[in-house]
Amino acid sequence: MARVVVDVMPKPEILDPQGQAVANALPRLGFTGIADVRQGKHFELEVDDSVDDETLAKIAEGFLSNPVVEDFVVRRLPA
Amino acid sequence: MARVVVDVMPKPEILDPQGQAVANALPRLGFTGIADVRQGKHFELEVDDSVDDETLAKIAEGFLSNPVVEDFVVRRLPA
Amino acid sequence: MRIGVITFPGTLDDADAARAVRYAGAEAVALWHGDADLRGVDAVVVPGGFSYGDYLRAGAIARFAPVMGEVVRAVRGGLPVLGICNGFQILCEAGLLPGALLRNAGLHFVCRDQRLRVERTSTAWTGGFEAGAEIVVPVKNMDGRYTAEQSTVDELEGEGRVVFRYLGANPNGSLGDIAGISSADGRVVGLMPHPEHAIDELTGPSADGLRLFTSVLGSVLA
Amino acid sequence: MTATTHVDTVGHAAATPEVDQPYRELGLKHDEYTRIREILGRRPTDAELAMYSVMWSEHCSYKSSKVHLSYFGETTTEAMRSSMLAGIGENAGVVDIGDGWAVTFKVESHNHPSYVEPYQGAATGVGGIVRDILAMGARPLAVMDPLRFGAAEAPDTRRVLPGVVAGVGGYGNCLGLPNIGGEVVFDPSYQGNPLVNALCVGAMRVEDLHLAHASGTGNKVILFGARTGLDGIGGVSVLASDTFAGDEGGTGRKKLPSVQVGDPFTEKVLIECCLELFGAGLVVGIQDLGGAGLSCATSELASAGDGGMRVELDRVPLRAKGMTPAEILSSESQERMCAVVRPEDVEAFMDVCRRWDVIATEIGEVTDGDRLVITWHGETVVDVPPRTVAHEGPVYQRPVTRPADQTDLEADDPVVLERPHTPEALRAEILRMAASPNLASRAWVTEQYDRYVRGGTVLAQPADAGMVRIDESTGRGVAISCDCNGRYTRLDPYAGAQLALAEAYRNVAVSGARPVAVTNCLNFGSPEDPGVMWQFERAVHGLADGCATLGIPVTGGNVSFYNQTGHTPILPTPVVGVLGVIDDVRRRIPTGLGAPGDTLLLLGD
Ligand SMILES: Nc1ncnc2c1ncn2[C@@H]1O[C@H](COP(=O)(O)OP(=O)(O)O)[C@@H](O)[C@H]1O
Repeated sequence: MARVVVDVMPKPEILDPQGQAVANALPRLGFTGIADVRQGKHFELEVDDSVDDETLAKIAEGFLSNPVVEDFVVRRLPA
Repeated sequence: MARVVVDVMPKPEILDPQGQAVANALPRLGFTGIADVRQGKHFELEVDDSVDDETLAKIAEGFLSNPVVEDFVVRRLPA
Repeated sequence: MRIGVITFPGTLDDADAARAVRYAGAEAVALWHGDADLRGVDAVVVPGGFSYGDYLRAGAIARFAPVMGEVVRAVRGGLPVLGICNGFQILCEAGLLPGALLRNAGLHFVCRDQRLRVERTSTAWTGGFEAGAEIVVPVKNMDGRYTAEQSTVDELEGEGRVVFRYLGANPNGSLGDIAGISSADGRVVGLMPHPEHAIDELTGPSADGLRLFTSVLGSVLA
Repeated sequence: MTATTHVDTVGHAAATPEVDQPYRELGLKHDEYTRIREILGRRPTDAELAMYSVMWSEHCSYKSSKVHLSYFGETTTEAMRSSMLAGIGENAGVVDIGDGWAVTFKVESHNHPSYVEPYQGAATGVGGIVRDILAMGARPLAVMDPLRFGAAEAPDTRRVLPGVVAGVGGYGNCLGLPNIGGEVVFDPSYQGNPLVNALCVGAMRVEDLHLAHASGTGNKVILFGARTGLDGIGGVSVLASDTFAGDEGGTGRKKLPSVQVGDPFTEKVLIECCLELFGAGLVVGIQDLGGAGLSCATSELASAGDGGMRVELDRVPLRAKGMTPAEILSSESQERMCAVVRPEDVEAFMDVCRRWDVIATEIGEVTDGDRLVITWHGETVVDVPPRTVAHEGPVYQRPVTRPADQTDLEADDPVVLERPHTPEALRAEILRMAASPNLASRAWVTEQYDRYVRGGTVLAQPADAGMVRIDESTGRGVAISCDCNGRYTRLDPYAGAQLALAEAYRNVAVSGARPVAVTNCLNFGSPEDPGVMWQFERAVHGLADGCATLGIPVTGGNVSFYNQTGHTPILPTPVVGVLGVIDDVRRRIPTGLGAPGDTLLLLGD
């Protein structure tokens, strides 16, 4: 079994109202010095050792993210 | 400026309907060997160098996550 | 004339879409997500709801359903397809319409009676409207902000493929106030507002929405 | 497997009477614990203790309110009862509305969970009441949400209110139930204890009424819906840490969160699956799993049936590893139902569940004894008379005393208040009122709720009552309004409850419907406070007497006690819901003024 992480983020040119809402709220809560916030999704998968990187990329690109508006990164975590 | 990542995940004992939906769909799409999926949030922050780890933890705990049902991890990314 | 209405797990407005089809004078045929079979229908409605809870992304899981493979195949042959709300999201995920629908700019679910302008009448679903007609149809969604690359938006606008546009306050931050678009041939239309909830003044704010369903009768019979 | 070796079996309990059990931590009083030992003739096992402690809680047993609620029955005449197909005591009341249609409706509170975790608390509140309605055999048709918050400008209200509204909407919208009304009220007394009440109404053909009982020896007990997990276990984790001290790294299991997370998608699928099962005649009895989870479902089904029940707990599909029998019995994991099914129908039942991708597991059967016996890998961990768990819990006659400040409060008459005398003063007064949170537009809330789904909503906001069509061919429908003014009720609980009833009744009547039945959600402070019990008793009497005068029965309701911040109780808040019938919804009377030139008439004095 391996642990795999996939992070999916809105593309830089896409408006991210969730991240924006966080960024705008922080100064009101007294936290300064945060210039920008973007919010995406974080997936943690338990995968069989038989699942190769190519398959993981397919899952991330074709399913976990929408290539029209999102980018993704796949990472295998050390066991 | 530093880049900071905060990953927020549902606590292990808490139901994660989102991860479940993904896990159930994968075999139908022809992807086998994925034993479990959990879905959380991924935040990317641009922070001033003046912002210390304690402040980041406060932001993550008190604002980006809901400690009743979620855990979080803060990571500073190498510049 | 037989119009199919697809039900996925989590579809909510299938009974309403079927009612609208009947009000328009056609036969509504129930289509099941798990069956790769369109039962010989003349047109298909992909109704609203939260298929698979919209948990991954609106429409992301539903588009892989066996019935959608048949829809994609039939669209190549010119089958008229209408995607409403979650149905619109599914058509975008399936690549039958360009772009994507993201979380509303206000980050809340929004349910309101929405004024729209019918921008294009040369589609299978809007032939019965006067060009430029203003109609009132409910909008209700969490992820209704239409987004696409600028080049795609330019193309849609240039080819006159924006079918419906929000009038008054934009409810979700859609680019160009876009409420609905069509495929190049005008056979596939997707929109966020719910015409099936505007088929009589008893249960909706108007009867304006019924015209989408009567329009398709004309386009298929023609 | 170590899981079985540690389990506290009935045999072990009988052999070890001296074991010190954490009954206080589980909320049981010493004499309640003693009574359990008397009933069983030995100490309870961990699993039995878990069951009794949740089922004998105020929330499940109505131990402080029972003696007062009986007044509803005493004041209900035969005539009032005539259209009632099921009343108090069932999951929800059912009324015959003519043409072969029956309607069921009920309000429930989810106040405390919504303060801890506003989104999930409110969401699972909606989910719970919808399953109650479903368990009667009805298709849920619409929801309403009477809400109370602290002062609008208080910082905590900014946390609680948006979360609650998003939760009510997030669950109800995803479930496909129109929200046809509710209330939003602000008062400082709700500061640390907001009220989140949720109402659901459903309809069925009269012959499809399903009651929660397990009858027919040999019939199978099937658990279906979501898997059972560790969420929402709360207090029972003290059993785990006690019994398992030394396990799991030596510290026992850490205190578990008592928060449940809702999955409206699973519930939507469960609704469609249940309706298909009902339609195919595959269900003998059914019970939803809500508060107290399997403890409640198994003991109530068995208690209301004509036999006993045997359950193999190890067959329950789990979401977490290493759960103990006590934890499985107490888990409040959402979106689960328990059905009693004839053996010859089990395969067909399973087929329907498969079609909807709903997990279904046969976990036991109805027996001809009168015991509820639960085993764990072959060993008996529960062996109890089910009635003692579900229906014969403790009953308290709490002290009732008129609060000391009541006389002063009543003497504080509004005639001493200054009245606006000039047009300018009147204008300022009206503007102040229009801007006050309790009178301002509710659009911020109602815009987050889908009121159109199902295509049967005839009236919703801003109407005084919500109205949905039930029968498309005839236009038959129902109208509902729920109301309460806690400030009036504080001044005079008897009259306050009647005013709530009268307001809801009027709201239904002006929609064009004929009021036929009443439900309620009685939100009060601590029953251990004699002043609160006085408010409660007066309110129940006021409501019951009012119903008798109007000639419509109370068909069900819910009591929520311990609503207070520190020692300060909330305003007594008996939310009253009135259901009306309209023969043809096309004849509804919409809210608002008609056309120019119409005559305005004022009725009453
Ligand atoms: N929490 C809520 N959920 C749904 N509808 C609500 C809620 N609160 C208020 N409403 C609806 O908004 C409208 C106006 O509410 P309100 O101002 O309380 O009316 P009124 O004062 O006439 O009782 C009513 O139709 C009511 O049902």
